[in-house]
Amino acid sequence: MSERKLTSSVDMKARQRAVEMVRRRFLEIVEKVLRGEEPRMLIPKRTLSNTIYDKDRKLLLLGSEVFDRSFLDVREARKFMQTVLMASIIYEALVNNEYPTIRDLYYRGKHTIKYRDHRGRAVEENTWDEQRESDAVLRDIEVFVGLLREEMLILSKEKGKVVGDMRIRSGDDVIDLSKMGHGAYAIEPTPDLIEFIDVNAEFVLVVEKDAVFQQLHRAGFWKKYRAILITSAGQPDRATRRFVRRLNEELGLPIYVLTDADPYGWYIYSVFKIGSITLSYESERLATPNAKFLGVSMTDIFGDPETKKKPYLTETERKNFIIKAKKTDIKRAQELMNYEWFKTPKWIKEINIFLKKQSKLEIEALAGKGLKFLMDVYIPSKIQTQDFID
Amino acid sequence: MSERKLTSSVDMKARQRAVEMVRRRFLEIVEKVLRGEEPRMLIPKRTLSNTIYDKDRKLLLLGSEVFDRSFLDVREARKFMQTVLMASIIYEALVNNEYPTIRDLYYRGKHTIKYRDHRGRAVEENTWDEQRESDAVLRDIEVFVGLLREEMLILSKEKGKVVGDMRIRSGDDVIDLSKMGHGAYAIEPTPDLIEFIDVNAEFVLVVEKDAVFQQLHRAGFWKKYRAILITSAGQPDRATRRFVRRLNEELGLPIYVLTDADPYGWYIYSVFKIGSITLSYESERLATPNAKFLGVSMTDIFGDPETKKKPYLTETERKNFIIKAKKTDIKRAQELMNYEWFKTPKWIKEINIFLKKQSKLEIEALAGKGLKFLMDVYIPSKIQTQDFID
Amino acid sequence: MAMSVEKFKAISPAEFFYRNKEIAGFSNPARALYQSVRELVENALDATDAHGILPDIEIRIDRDKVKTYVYRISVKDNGIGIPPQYVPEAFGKVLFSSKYVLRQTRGMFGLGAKMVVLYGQMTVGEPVEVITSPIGSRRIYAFKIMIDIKENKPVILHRASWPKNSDWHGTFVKVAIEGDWGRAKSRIIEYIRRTAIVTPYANITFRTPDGDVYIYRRVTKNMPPPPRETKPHPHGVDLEMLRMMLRSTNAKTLLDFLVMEFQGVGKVTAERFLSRYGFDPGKDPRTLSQAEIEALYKALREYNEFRAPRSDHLSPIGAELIKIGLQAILQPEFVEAVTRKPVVYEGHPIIVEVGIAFGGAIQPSETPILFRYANKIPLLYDEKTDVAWKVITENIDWSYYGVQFPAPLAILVHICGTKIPYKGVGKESVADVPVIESEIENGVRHVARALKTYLIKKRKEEELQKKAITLVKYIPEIARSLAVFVSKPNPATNGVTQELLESKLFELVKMKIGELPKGISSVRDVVLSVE
Amino acid sequence: MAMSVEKFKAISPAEFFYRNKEIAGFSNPARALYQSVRELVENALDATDAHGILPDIEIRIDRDKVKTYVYRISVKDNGIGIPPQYVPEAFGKVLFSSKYVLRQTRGMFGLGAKMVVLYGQMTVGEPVEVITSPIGSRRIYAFKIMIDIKENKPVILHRASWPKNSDWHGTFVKVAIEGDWGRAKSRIIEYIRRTAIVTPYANITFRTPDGDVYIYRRVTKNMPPPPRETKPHPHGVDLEMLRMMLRSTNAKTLLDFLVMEFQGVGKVTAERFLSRYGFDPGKDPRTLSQAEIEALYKALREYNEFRAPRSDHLSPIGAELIKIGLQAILQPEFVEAVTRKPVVYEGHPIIVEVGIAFGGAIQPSETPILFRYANKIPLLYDEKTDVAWKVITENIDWSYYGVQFPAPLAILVHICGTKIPYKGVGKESVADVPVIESEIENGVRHVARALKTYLIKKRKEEELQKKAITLVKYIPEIARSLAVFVSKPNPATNGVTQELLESKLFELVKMKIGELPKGISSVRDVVLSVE
Repeated sequence: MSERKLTSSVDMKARQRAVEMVRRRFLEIVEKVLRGEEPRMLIPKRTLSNTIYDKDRKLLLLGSEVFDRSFLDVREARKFMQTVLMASIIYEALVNNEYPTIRDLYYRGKHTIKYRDHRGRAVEENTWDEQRESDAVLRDIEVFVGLLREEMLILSKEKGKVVGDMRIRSGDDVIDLSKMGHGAYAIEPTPDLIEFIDVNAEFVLVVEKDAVFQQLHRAGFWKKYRAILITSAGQPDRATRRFVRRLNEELGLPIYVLTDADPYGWYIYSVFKIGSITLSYESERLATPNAKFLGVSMTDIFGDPETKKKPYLTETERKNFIIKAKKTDIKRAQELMNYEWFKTPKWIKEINIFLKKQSKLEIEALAGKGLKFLMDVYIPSKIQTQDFID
Repeated sequence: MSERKLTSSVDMKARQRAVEMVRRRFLEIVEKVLRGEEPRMLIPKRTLSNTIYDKDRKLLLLGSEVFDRSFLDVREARKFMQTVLMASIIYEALVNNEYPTIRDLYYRGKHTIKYRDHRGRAVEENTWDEQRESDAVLRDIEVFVGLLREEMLILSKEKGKVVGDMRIRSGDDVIDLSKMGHGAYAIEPTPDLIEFIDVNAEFVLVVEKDAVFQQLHRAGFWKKYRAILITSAGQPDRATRRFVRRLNEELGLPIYVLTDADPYGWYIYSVFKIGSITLSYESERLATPNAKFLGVSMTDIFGDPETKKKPYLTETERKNFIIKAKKTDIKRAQELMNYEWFKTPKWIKEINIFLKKQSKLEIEALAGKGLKFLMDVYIPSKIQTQDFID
Repeated sequence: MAMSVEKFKAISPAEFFYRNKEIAGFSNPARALYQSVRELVENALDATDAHGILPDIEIRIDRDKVKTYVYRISVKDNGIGIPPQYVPEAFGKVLFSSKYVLRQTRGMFGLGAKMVVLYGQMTVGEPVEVITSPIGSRRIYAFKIMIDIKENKPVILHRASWPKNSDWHGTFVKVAIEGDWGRAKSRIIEYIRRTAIVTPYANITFRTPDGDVYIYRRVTKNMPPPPRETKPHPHGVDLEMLRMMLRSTNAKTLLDFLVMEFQGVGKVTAERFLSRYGFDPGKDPRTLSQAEIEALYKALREYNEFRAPRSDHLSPIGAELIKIGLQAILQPEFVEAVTRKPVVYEGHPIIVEVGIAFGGAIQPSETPILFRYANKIPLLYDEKTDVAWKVITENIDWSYYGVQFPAPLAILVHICGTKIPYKGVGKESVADVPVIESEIENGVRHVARALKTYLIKKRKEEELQKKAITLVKYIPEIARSLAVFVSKPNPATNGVTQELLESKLFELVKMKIGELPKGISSVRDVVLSVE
Repeated sequence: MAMSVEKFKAISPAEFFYRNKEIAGFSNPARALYQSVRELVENALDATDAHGILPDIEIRIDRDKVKTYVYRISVKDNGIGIPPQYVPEAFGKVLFSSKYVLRQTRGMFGLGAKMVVLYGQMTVGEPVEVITSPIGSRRIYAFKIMIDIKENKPVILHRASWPKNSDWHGTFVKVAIEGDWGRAKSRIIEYIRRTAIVTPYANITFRTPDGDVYIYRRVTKNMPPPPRETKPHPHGVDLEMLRMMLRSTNAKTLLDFLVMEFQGVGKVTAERFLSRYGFDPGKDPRTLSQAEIEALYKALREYNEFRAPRSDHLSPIGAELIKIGLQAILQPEFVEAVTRKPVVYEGHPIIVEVGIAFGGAIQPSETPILFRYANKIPLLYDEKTDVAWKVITENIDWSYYGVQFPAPLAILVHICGTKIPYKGVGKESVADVPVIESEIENGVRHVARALKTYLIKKRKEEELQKKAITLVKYIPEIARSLAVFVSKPNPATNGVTQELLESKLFELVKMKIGELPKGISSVRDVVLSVE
């Protein structure tokens, strides 16, 4: 079997584009050195102060600030070295038809420099010691070159799964997501390369927990309610986020997110909707500003005297199901309150109820009340009455 | 859409069988109570001393010891209550067409008993406080009734993925695992309900790490080498183990496991091959005694002067890739040495090299040397030269 | 080269202590106030119970209205009083005392009252006021005294006497010093409380400068026997002491010397001892050479056939009184005490007493509350370095005695003897000498065993009740669960309800336990609800 | 009722201390050995440097070959000697001393030598041996003395004298006591080392019972000026002291009394003071009533127009000598010291001195090594409770002075004055009085600033070199990485190799830094390999 057939034609095209862009950017630096000019890179700043929340688009975006990474700046020299080192590894992988992971990249670039220090002692320094360091320069390269890692065919582990009445093309195959039996389709790490063929669904339900996904799938939720069912299996990875974004943007499907009723669940929703502050440059591609928080909300648990909403749980159920919030939960909730996109009346109410009751609840508690309750009462009525947070 | 169509016919059949078996077992207890006899259950012991390593079948099996859980024994009364409580919840879920998770079961059975203590004070006691407790009685019920949790349609989260040239039936669908594009098939939580239709492969490669699975899949490994490619994404869950076992047992495919070169990786292999000591009653169904440890082995890293094996890594690569073992690694390695199935000459050599060098290595380090090296040199030559541990 | 001639001179003991007040415990106003109260209270007790008198003691501290740093302390007792001819020197001459004999007394330095007077004179300048009437005397004598520090002698500013028309005898002392009630308060109050614990036969009233009055009433008329003076034991003398005894004895021969001046040495023993070591029994003790004295000293130390030191001159508090004191002040649910047999430390007899109190009004704490006493004086400072602390926190595994901390547990340890091995100059903690450590440990184990017996009995009664409840409380949940399996029609279990199962299970429990504890006649007597 | 009559009697000061040896620091054989060495060495130093004589001091401790608990301590000095008529009482009468004057001396109790003799007599029984020759005398006098404890007077067992044919003057003392060298050893050696630090003008030799000899040679002939006697300051007397001064003065009027008996009070000041408070200047000081004495005392304390207490009679060590001492004993790479201006504490002048030593032979430790002295005496015990410890560990942020711990840093703090505010009876740690704390802190900051300046200069030189290396070391990796992008044929970068890129990058670094430090002329001078 020839090499050509082993990898998909989709990958070939993507690879060629990335090679060109990386090469162009770094040859500029080589030329500077040859001309005797100070070699430097102007890289958009990935700091909090250069992260802007675009209220209209509801996205975290990188601002216009850049920083100057120059080889001749003592404080930047090591980072400069790491950046060109990382670029050279990525470039070589692209040229050699490889699919590195970020862990691979770390290993490939981990060299030991032996040198004499100012006291004449021979000392050793690694180009990087921890993956934290190589990851940071990878992010610098993403913004410097203008390509996300997936576009440079850097792969990562991927937890997201999907089922539903829709057909897609991935690689050179067509896959029917309604024919997965009791199993599911595991999303690829490069979802931009997926092509949507046709879809027969009215909305997307994203559940935080894999086990709840399994239950709903098995009970036929997506068939009954014409849904695309997705799980992020915890904190969503990049591919799941991008896949959800494309379902919303390109197919116009509304997205409902169902998580535990706790600050960690809210944060998962926030990552789907807005992205993470430290990686705001990705948000433009990965975030889904229209994603809605379906639940479980604090008012689902405790009701809301203001809107006369009744709680979904009885007093006794509440008592048995509720978990006392930990200190880290409280702390995280207080942090969330500082985020711009949590400063809406509904979120402020959510967080305040949480801080007052110091209680949290898992989705499983609702399934504990009965899978039918979750599937045929809770979710449909939440959607129908628009009892979600936008 | 009718209820009937929402769930698969495969599930319907499984459900009916479980209902009967659970009911029969617990009605016996009811009848005892009605006759005024001491209500008790004779449950096979799940202790280390009642776990037997069957050298011929290479399986951990439960021995013949049983213990007597009687309501009238003060030390067992709470456990007795928990056991019948758990049985009643499972039974109700089966009857009501539900798919509970073990977390659901925990919530469903978490009640508060208010009573007066010997000092006349009103105190509260929960039927169970932590999932650890409800999980333990679930295991008791599995051995008492003689059904694994999956057979009682208790679902769990599921991380295992598979691709390769084979077709299966799951639920009411037929799925072609060679047509997954860049993505993969996520295995269902109840793999015993899967039907193998046809397969075109020579062996199964199980990789510990999802990211390595992605790379090998993308580079066309399974096509080139006629393999079924599976990842457990870390510590394997029950469904992945059962799926692998069935591939070996029913299709006769050899199983090669590829993990990090460290005691944690060995333990993952051990779980595939033997099962876990605490859950030996599952081993008979879940373990794959024929699974082979392909690597990464310590002799791959350091070579073996005895057999004149050359290491796969150069001195410099070793220096840059190797990670210093932590105390917990050392401790785990010393524990593994006590397991019967690690007492073979090859394993003793492995563990001794590790204890001597106190070094470990990730699979990614081999991909760091080049994906082609991993895919076209390392794995094929290991299999070809039978350089694995059985 | 600068050179000066040294001027040599002697100073009086009074001047020495005036210049070095901190070595007697008068290092600052707070400590001085505490120390002054102690000295006067201990004198008052030594004047009463040491002579078989049930003590009535009134203590009072007043703050001067103008000079708020000035406090007037007065202590009145019903003791034996002081013969008028001794009063001036007893309060006005440092190193003059009735306590320079080998006897168990509360104070040992005999500096006490004089230091209070000296410190008052230094800081306030008023004379001490003493009113006394010796027992049997028909008159009352009053003095105002200061100390001539340069000469170490009393200056009598005022002297009076008048006939007595009551039957009071005893002493009243009043002295003004610079103090600091705010910082000394808690220690002084605690000192008096702890004193009251070991003198339950005393009436003690204490009026503070804040106007609060603490009253500890007599709860028994039993008193420990008074301590008596004793002769030294041969193992308890040092070289210099032996030299002084040889010089000042009235004995004419070495044999007489041994028999007359030591305890535990009869004529036969003395003869055998002298012949064993080759001394001439008839030799005049005053004529021994330096080498002979040294040899005699060594021999006396070495010879182990003398009778053990006597202890009948010591005055332990007694187990009964300790129990009464602990009961009265701490109001526990359980109390026990023991007086150990005498033991010997460096030739001196020592008796250890231990009391224990548990529960009741005692607040639970993480370690036992420890009350330490040496010769009936409460020790308040340096608790953590005391051998008793070591014993109760390190040597004893309290869980063995059924005590789980936090627990409401108090331990009292009293050491009495003519020589106490204190750790430092402050005399606030006792060193961990093996013989004493083992005495305390055995004492604590003795009373702890009694506590254990008490606790075991108490707990057994709870066991049966607990057992019944443990089974009954699960019945509703079990019945509900089992009823699930019979909810569908089935000939074998027709008509079986949750209620039926409950009553069947309750019958089973009754059969198992036998008699059910009172108050449990149905499941609902135990289980309030299940939700 | 059992009743006994109290026997009253007086005891001599010698007997008091004999009975209470621990209050003078003789609580056990180890402590007694340490205390004895201290007392004798401090007497030797007071007999020399306090009189302008460069000290030569020989200390020796021998263990008795038979009675191994017996140690003989001898100390020989070249001091002013003791007039023969005073020798017996100076060693045989407790509370007899030349130190009972208001002057900065090493000892303050004046108990020293007598306690050593008393303790030796008590434990071994040999007389003290004293050989002395006063300065200017033509004879040498020898004595063997014991103490009559009951009478507190010397017993002379042997007396001799002979003409002197050398020019030696000074004193030799030898005494036998029960000791414990094993447990006292490290303290005694450290005590002598610390004494040597502040007396670099002395020759000190010390021979231990193990036969080791420690020799500290004189490294300078400069000495601090001797301390002188002084009159009290009006703010520094207490009520009792004032009373005694009034009684023993030779002045006939209150005015003369103030001028004659106090420092800082001239005639004009005295007149102004007396008229302000309405005292009769002509009044006979002996006739003041108790109330008048109290009023005078209050007025003297209150009036703040007296001159500040004089300090010229104090004897600080001096910054120079401290530096010399630290340099000689610690051999650091940097040393500095300061003598602060005098300050006043309760009417007494106090001078604080601080020294610092850094690097060299000093071993790095987690906190500064602290050498504490009070009136030239090393303080060894209770370091953690001393105000100087608080200052150097809490008040000072050493990182501000460029010191990162562990660091080889030693601090010396010397407090001298006629009154030192010690914390406890042991006189081993100084209380945190604000004025003293602030003096120490300012002193430490002064010397720490000097250290900082030194460290900054040293570090600057390293900076430039580090900077160049930081850039150059990355050149090979950068060149290799950049070369990857030109590996395929491309007209713009034809012929570009890794070597070319390396040399271009090196040129850029040279341009940036300017002059490269010596030893760096190519990339290979820095980078050994990259793997």
